[in-house]
Order: sequence, then C-alpha cells, then structure tokens
Amino acid sequence: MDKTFPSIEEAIADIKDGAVIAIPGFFACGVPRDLLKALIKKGTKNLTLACGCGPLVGAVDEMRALVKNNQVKKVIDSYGLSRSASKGMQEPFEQAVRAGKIELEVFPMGTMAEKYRAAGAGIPAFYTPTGVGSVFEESDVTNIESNRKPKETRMINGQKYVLEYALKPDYAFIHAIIGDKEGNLRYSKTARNFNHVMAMAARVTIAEVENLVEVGKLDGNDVQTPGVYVHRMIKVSRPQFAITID
Amino acid sequence: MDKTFPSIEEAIADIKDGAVIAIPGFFACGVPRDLLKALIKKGTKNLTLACGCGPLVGAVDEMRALVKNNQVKKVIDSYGLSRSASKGMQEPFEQAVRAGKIELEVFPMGTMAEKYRAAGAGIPAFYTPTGVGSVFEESDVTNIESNRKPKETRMINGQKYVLEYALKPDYAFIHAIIGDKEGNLRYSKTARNFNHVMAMAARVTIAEVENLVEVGKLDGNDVQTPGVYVHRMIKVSRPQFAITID
Amino acid sequence: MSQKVKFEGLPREMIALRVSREIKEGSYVNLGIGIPTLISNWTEGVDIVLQAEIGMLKTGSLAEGDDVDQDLINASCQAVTALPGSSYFDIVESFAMIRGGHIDIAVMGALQINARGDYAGWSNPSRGLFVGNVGGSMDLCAGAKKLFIAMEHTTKDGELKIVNELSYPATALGKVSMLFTDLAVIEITPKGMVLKEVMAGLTAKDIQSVTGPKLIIAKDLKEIEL
Amino acid sequence: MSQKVKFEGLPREMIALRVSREIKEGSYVNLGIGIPTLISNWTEGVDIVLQAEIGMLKTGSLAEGDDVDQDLINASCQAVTALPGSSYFDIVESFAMIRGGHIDIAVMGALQINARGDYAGWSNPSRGLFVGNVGGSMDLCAGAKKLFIAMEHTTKDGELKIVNELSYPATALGKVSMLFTDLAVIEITPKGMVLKEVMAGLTAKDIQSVTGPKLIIAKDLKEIEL
Repeated sequence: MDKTFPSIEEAIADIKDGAVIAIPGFFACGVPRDLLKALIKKGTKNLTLACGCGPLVGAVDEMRALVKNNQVKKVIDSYGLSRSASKGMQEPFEQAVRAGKIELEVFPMGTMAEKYRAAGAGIPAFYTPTGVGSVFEESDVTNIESNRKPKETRMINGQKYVLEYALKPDYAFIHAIIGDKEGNLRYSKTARNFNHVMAMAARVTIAEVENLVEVGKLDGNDVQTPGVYVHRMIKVSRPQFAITID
Repeated sequence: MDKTFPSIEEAIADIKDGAVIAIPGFFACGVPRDLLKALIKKGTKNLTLACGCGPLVGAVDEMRALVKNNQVKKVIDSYGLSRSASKGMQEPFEQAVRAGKIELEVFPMGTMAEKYRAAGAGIPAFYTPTGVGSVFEESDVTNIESNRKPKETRMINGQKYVLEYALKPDYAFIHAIIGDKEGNLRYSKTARNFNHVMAMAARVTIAEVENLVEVGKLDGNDVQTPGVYVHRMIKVSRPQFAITID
Repeated sequence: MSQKVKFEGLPREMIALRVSREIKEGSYVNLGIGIPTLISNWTEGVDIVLQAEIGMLKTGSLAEGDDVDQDLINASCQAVTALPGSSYFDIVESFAMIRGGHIDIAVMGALQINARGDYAGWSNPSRGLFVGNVGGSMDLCAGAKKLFIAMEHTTKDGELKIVNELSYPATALGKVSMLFTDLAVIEITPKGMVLKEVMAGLTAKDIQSVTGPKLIIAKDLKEIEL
Repeated sequence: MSQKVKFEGLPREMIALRVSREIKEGSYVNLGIGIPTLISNWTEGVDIVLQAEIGMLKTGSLAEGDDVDQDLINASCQAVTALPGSSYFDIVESFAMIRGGHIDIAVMGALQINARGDYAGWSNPSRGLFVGNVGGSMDLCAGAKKLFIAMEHTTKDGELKIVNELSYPATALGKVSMLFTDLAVIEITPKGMVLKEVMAGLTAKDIQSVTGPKLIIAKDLKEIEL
C-alpha cells in the first residue's frame, strides 16, 4: 500500500473551493508549512482552516499570503489572533476578522482537541466541564453574530457541563519527522501536538514527512500514527523558521 | 519523584473492601498477574473488577482463586465469560453469576475503552453509535435485573446514539514491560491494550514492570504512559502463562 | 420455523475463500472469530491490512515455535506474527479506528440474519444468560464502512439462520451488506435479499427452501466460483 | 470603581518566588503566561514536574544556542530544554491530563478576580472583539486540582483588578483558591477573601484601599516573607 505521491501539487490537487482543512501546529511548532505553501500556490478559495493553537500565528507568512490571496473564509482556533493586541491590529487577518470578512470561531484548546478526536473516533458529541461559567457555555463564540448558535448544558452528578460536537475536516495537512510509505508516522517531541488527532479526524489525510523510509524501518511499538489514518505521503525538507510569535 | 515501593504488599496495602479496581489485559495478554496474586493473598473483599476484554478469562487461575476466596462482588467487562458455553458452565465464576451472587455488567468493548478514557480525560459522558439497535441501547446489561437502569438515546444529525458515562475506578493495576522510577511506562506490542487507558482512569494507579530503569533511560518520545498517571511502581519478573482461553 | 431440509454445503475454508475475493486491494479489514478468521489464509500476498482490535494493524500469520511472543496475540487469543509495517496501539485508539470509520470491511459470523441486514451474533439464548460476551462486535458494526457476514446457511440441525425476524438478541440493525454462506452469496439491498450466487448443483429454489425471507433472484444468478 | 491609590509593590520575580513556596514537592504544575512562567526560575532543584499544554511533562529551562530545537517549545512558543524523565505526548493526551484532574496546580495570570474565586483573563474587552485567544486557560481551570492566580494587585493606572463583580468576560467561576499579588497573599474561602500576608511596610487597611471586596483579615496576618 504505497501512499507516496510524486509531487505535493498532485497530493492536494483534488482540494476544492470551500474545503475544510485541518492545520496542526502549536504556534510555530509542527506546522505543515510545505503543504500550506502548496495550497497558497494552488489558490483554492473559500477555505475553512480548522486549527488548534495558532499555527497561523506561528506560520505568519503563510497566513498573510492566504489572506492576501483571499483564500480564507473562516478560521477555527483557540488562539487565532496575534498575542499582542497592538501588533494584531496591523495584521490583515485580524483586520478581516474585525470587518466580518473572515469568520473566526473560537473554542477552548482542550475542547478543540476533543472535537477532532471525537470526529476521528466516531463519537458525535460529548460533555465537557471546560467553558462552564463563560461565554463558551452560552453560544458558539464567533465574530459573526448571526452564527452564535446557542449551546446546550446539562447537570451530571451535580456539576454543569457543556455539550460539544465532533468536528470532521475534509482534509488534514500533517507534518511528521518520519514516515514510511504505508503512512505510519512518528513525530519529534512537541511537534506532535495536533498532528496525530487531525490525521484521525479528517476524511483525507495528507502528510508531509522530513524522512520518508521503507516499510519495516519503523518498529511497530514506535509508530505514533498508524497508517490507516494517512492517505497520501510527501517527502519535504526540514522546515526553517523563527521560533517566535507576535 | 521516586514512585517505587519496596514490596508489592505495601503497594496495595491501602486497598479496602469494596474498592473498584481496573484490571487491564486482553484475554491472556497484558494482565497484571503479580498484582492480582497479591490481591488474592491480601484477601480484600467485595471488590468490583473493572475489566475490558476478559483478563479474568485469560488469567483463569487468578480468577478462580478470587472467586473461591469470595473476594468479588462485581465484574464489568465486554467478555467476562468463558468462550465455550459448556466449559463456562463448569466455572465457579459463571456459576456465581448464574446464581446472582456475583454481578456481571457488560458493555461493548469500544464503549468500555471509551468509558475509561472519559474518566481519565474529565469527560463525564459521551454519545456513541455502538449498541444502537441492541439491548445495550435499552438499559444497563447486567445479570442483576434490578440494576438494569434505562439508558438514554438521542438523535444527532439523523442518527441514533446511546449516552454512556465515564467509569472511574479507585485503583488500576498495570502491567508494563519497562518503566522508570517516576512512573513513565512503555508496553510491549499488543500487551498495551487496556493498560494505558486504565492508568489514566483510576484515582490511584499501581504499575508492575518487568524492567525498572533509572529516570532518563526512557526517551521522551518513547514514553507511552507519562508518569503523571502512575502513582506506585513495583518490579516484577516476566510472567509465565499459557496463551489460550477456554 | 423448523424446516429441516439440509444441503451439504461448501467447507468453511471455501466460504472464506469466496469472501476473500470480495475484498479489494488497499482495504483495511477486521476479521471476526470463526469462518472470518480463515479468510486470512487466502490473503497472503494480497495488499490488504488486517486490524486486530487488541491494538494492532497488519497482523501476520499465526506464530509457531520460537516465533511465539506472549505479548503478541490476536483478538482470538492466538499468538501471531508481525509484518514489515505492523503497528501497535492502545485499545482506545483501536476502537477509535473501528468506530470512527477507518476500517473498510468487517467480516463477522452470525447466528441469525434477516432481509433488512439485521443480524444476531453476540448472545445465544441457549446459554440461558441475559449477559454475554459482546466483545468488539457492536463497535465493528457501528463503524466499519462495510459489514459482511460469513456463516453456515443453516444450523447443524437444519434450523434456519436466515430468518424473517430475529429471535436472538440483535448485534446490529440494517448494517449487513453481503452474506456469504456454504450454499450461496446474497446481497442485502433496500428491496430485500438478492440471491447472486449458488453452490454448484443447487438451484435458487433449493436455497429458498432453507431461507426464511423471500429471495430476489439476481438476473445474472451464477454459481459460486472458487 | 476608579480608586486611584497605587502602592509600589514587589517585582514580578518576587511574586513568582512567593508562589513557588506554595507548591509542594511531588506536584505536577502548569504555569500560565506572564508572572506564572517566572515561577520556573525558582523551582530548580525542587522535585516538581512542569507540564506544558503543547504536550510535554517535565520541561526544563529555556534553551539557548545549540540547545535550541525547533521541535521543542513550551506553550509560550519559547524553545525549552528537556530533562531526564521528560515525556512528550499529543494534544489530546495533554488536555486529558489537564481536564481529567491529573495536574495538581495551575498558576494563571488574571485581569480581574472577585471574592467568590471567579476570574477573568482570556479576553480584554479593550481589544474590541467578541472573540479572543482563550488557549488552554479554561481547560486548566476546569481540571487542575488547585488554581492559583498570580498578578499585579491593580492595573498600571491603579484601576482595581480585585473587584466585587467581574466586568470582563469570565474565564472560570469559583475556581481560584489562592491569589498572589505584588502587595498581598489572599486566600479565597467560602466566606470570602482572607488577607493572609501583606508586603512589608503596608497595612491591611492599605490593601483594602486597593481591593474591591471587603477583606477578612487573617488572625495570623503576617508580612510576605521572601
């Protein structure tokens, strides 16, 4: 089951306008930058980028290019804006959010993680204590007021919980340090973050790997994402970037 | 944070009558046999053994001793009975279940796994498609008729789901092939099965390890159960057993 | 209910062989206990990956002698071998994989099945217990993209197993798409059971005589080719 | 609301030092951005384990020079080092750990806090957006066994941060147990805020003058010892 693709362009060729794409990465770390660059080049529009903790704050050049190209309809994230309020004001992304031209929907980070996991695990909905007592128990938290659908809460054993739903992206872009041709992946340290769970969650998972090895080179005990979750594989170079966010 | 205990007896000394203990293992594989033997020796009564896939069918000698000692009040499992109906009839455990002297509560295996995970992850309840259309959507499935509490179902996006709740054991007995003194664990192949999730789920997790190593010997990328979940560590020998079930 | 016609059918290995033909290369497959397990004898060299719910992808053949490892068993508690590309994971991941729609085909045995694709397999009332060994069967039914049943067409005593209404506790409702027996291959469609293939030497009428629901006879009805 | 008294308080490093004294050996601790992060400067050689929500246990000091690894950062996007016994895991496991009650203490910054232990920290209305960067703060509040707040007692302009009612969007309600500021240490009890320690040179009355809720003065009120 050789899942390698001859080029990154071919690996993303079928992504259509309007797709929902999961983008892992925790700020600068573990972001699938080559896949993002290929997506910019391809120019696909009306995208929903389903993130977890600010990969577009970390990969800010890619974010700026996507916004400049008018490719982004919506971002879902726990940390989608610049850390610095004053620097954020200068960002075309935040300006588009303020203008209501791009939707930004926010969930607590653990809820985001759990929503992807639920999608990957066939769990349609779950209760969580996170967000109780905040606006997150009242409605969806988005800059687009008309999309603030009320949320449901429930008392279980005397405690209040919020009902949250699975979030299933059409595609996931994954970055791994090593992968075999059948899609078994392994990550480096904290670059794992949202990569595994997004690979589980998406209908189609496309992984860029720094090291592409023959099947059998990864020990079965060392595989962190089993190949069943991964549909397409690309070899990329180790990315170069600044470990910083504004 | 040295979590090693001088003896297995001391590691389980505080377990009181009536405790709920999670027992991992998939039939014969990955069962914490030394901890079970110590529990038999200790003689603690009225126990609820929260299993996943037949560790007591696999570790049948330990099961027989527990039943003979009258230590077991209840077993929760997806596969608690002998595979062979005729051999099962001969088992004191099944006889006690038939007589209503021991309660056997059954859930589908994936639901069991998810119930432990939910407990470990702070999720009080979740919806699952598993069991819809069967008795598992109607009530708790147990031999004790008066304990068959009705279950709740819900339609989500046109599909029916069952509401299931977290299951939080007081203790978990864990078997790992290697562990460091701070409780970081790694399993061998399919012996991982329910071990990790039960370590997450329990209030107190006690791990027997075949190889006890110094802190730093396990690479951070190779840890499968982070030490935060593990409270007590014991060194044991590699268990000897027949890979078979009746 | 107690029609006692009984035909000598194909051996279990041949049912398994017939099922194996229905599994496309590139599939991730979970095989239940019984006849389904035998399918793996026919898939060597075929590019499919077997999942074992204990927490393994790409299980190899049964292990013997020095290859036996007590930490490497399949869901039937048999020692198995690994293959290049095998991976291990915990039970939560294993059932996420199953429930989450990542397994292409599950093949299960059954005690009873009806024309709506409902089937019963987890609990035999003859054991006389409300509880039973459900294992992972219901998760596989809920999550696998396709569910096949492989079983004997009738019981040893000639009791019908393909019935109008289940009398045994259901495992899942409306999930089965194909049924492979020692006598026939039947597709389950919204209109009912379509008889697609019969064992050499038998007629559609023979099959109907040991089948509860009225069968729809496929226009291209043919012999089971092995 | 606009009392403009302002005292010169302890430097941020000293607030962090005082918090560090409240963390028992053997604790698993998550430190938020800001003053909480500085606590790690005071815990070297202390047997506590720091969790980073990106997916790491036992983070070491900030990395410099050749030790910088782009695949090893903390939740503030700073390169960090590993220690013997460090482990990495994915984000789902990380938040299971946080939400599931496995972290003993979370220390967070705050914009506002009240006497019921409610606090606001995730969204500053001055940014003018309904949305904001919530990150993992609410999960930590929901799951950590104890929640401490470490912050300046008032804003730079002398506005109260310890208030009767939050005017900023709440992060969590009733979860904070201890509050550490540059002027005081306050315990949050069912009866209200108990002033336990004050900065040398200040009185309980001084603290009350920059605090919204009526403080209960501890019988053994003492100076913050550093």
